[in-house]
Amino acid sequence: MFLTATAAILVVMLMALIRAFLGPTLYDRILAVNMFGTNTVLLIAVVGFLMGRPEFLDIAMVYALVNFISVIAILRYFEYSPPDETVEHK
Amino acid sequence: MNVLGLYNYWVVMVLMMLGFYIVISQGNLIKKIIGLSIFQASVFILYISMAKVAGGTAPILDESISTYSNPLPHVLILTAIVVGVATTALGLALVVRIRESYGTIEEDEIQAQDEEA
Amino acid sequence: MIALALDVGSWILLVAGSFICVTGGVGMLRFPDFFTRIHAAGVTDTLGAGLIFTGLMLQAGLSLVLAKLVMILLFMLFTSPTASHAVAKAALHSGLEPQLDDVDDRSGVDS
Amino acid sequence: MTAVAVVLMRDLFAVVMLTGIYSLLSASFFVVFDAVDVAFTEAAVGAGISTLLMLSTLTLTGRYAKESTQKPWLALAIVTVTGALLIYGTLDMPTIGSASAPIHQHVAPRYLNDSMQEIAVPNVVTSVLASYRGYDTLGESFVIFTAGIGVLALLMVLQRRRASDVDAHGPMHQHLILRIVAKILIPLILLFALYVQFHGDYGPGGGFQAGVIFAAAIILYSMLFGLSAARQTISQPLIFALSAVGVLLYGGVGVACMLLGGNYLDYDALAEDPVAGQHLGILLVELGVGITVASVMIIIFFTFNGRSLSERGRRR
Repeated sequence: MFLTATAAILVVMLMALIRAFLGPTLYDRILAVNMFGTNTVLLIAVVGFLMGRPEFLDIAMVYALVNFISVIAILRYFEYSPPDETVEHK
Repeated sequence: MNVLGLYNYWVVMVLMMLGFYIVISQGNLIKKIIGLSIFQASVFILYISMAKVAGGTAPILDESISTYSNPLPHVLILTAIVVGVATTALGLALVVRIRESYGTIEEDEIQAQDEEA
Repeated sequence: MIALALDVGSWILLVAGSFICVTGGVGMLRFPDFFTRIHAAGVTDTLGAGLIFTGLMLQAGLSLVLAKLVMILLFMLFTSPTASHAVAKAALHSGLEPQLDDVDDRSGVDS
Repeated sequence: MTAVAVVLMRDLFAVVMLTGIYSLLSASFFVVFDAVDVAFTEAAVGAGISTLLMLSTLTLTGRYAKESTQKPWLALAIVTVTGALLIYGTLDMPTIGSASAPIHQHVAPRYLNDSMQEIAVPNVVTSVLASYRGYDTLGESFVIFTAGIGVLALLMVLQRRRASDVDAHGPMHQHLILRIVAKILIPLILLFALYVQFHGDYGPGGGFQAGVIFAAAIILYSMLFGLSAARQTISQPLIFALSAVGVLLYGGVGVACMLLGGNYLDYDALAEDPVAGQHLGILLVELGVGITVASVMIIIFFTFNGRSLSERGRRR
């Protein structure tokens, strides 16, 4: 049953990755990266259970944290760039 | 089985060569640094795949478990990652200084300016 | 008996969570513009993650692991809506507008 | 994988984000391959800090890369040949996961079998890191310290008042929700960093990771409330001092061992009972590493950002 969840999460990660590649605007990419991070958290948690060593949840915690921080960082630096560049090649 | 068992190394090599390719073919200095860090990451993956023992788990001792993966490469890579980021920061700082004195971070433009001077 | 019930419960939660994650992923890929995609991402981030973590909690039993799971879940319930909100706000500020009609020129259905 | 796209894309912002994904992916790989501590570090450092650094450099250098002008064929040829040679080389390597590979024969069994009696720290990675290979780690922390000094030397700007009026309100003052949520989270993150620091003996974690997480919390604060606010909270001379204190603490533990009659970094001498001595030594050393890493990361980030602030001030 953990295997089912792992497979599903991997599929979703792939989808988010494709969106990050295609992503017509920068914001699509940010969103895809965010979603990818969430899925990584889930993946780590589930894999920890799959391998029978659920002590590894600390890592999942760090991932959630890093995910949040990096989204904020991207937004912060992005808002500084001049307005004519904000919407890229539509 | 033998061929499949080496698959991991091949991925490492492909990644490594990608990083290498970025470093030598791209003119943008930031991209070069990113290429370097991809190269670095491929080396990390190489070490970690070597450390794996089939059927083993992470090297945190517990009475109920008997096989562990090799902890030594983990230690080496752990420190290497942190040192890697420190050196990356140093490289980026150099890039910033180059940008300030040349006004560009493209390699060929920098070279052109050097030849003028 | 209780163990069995817990197992079945976590099974159901995990499968439901996985299903919702996949749904969110499909939405991420197929929805036509950015603001609809936020919805898809939000579904995965909150409901999918919540269900999967609850399923894992049922497996964990009363231990430190359970506490950690609860903390991660709370953390994610805190941060991911905040992050989505911030992204949406920034996008709106930068002049990206929701697509209102069925104009098909900018759709992401090209995969 | 993601790296392919990195080659192709010219918008550097997108490239940096993909690098973030790439390091998340490799960290998941590390978890699958049992390297929990490494995954921990890679998550915090690779995905967090280095993305941040790249982003702050980009604000200084501009966003778009030029189309590459030179012919890539030569480069491609070199790369292909080298890659083919390397892959040929792998054919002799032992299969992944085979327990009889030479790498598993030398010191690893000793670490795994004896460290419980000698050190009594369940996380072998920690015990190898801080005790068996203490010299290496001492060197690493010096390297990090030096890198921090190097960045400072390259990018240090003299403190002027001019910079502070640029972000009087803090850069993200319009994101009210973000600021409030972050205010709640930052103490929790700091607490979590301490937990990682001192729980490193029993689970994944340790000085390097804790330092990075600690620095991440401070960086989050300075991103949301402005650099000058963060500098008021944590004064810069204090961080400079701390980064040196961390390294000195590490070195000092070694000297203390010598004074107490052991070899350099031989923690057995620190207490009556060798095992307790090892515990104490590892704890102190990890603390030293943590302090160094955290303060160096904060220094690097502050310097980069102070630079971009003064740049912007100059342009006005």
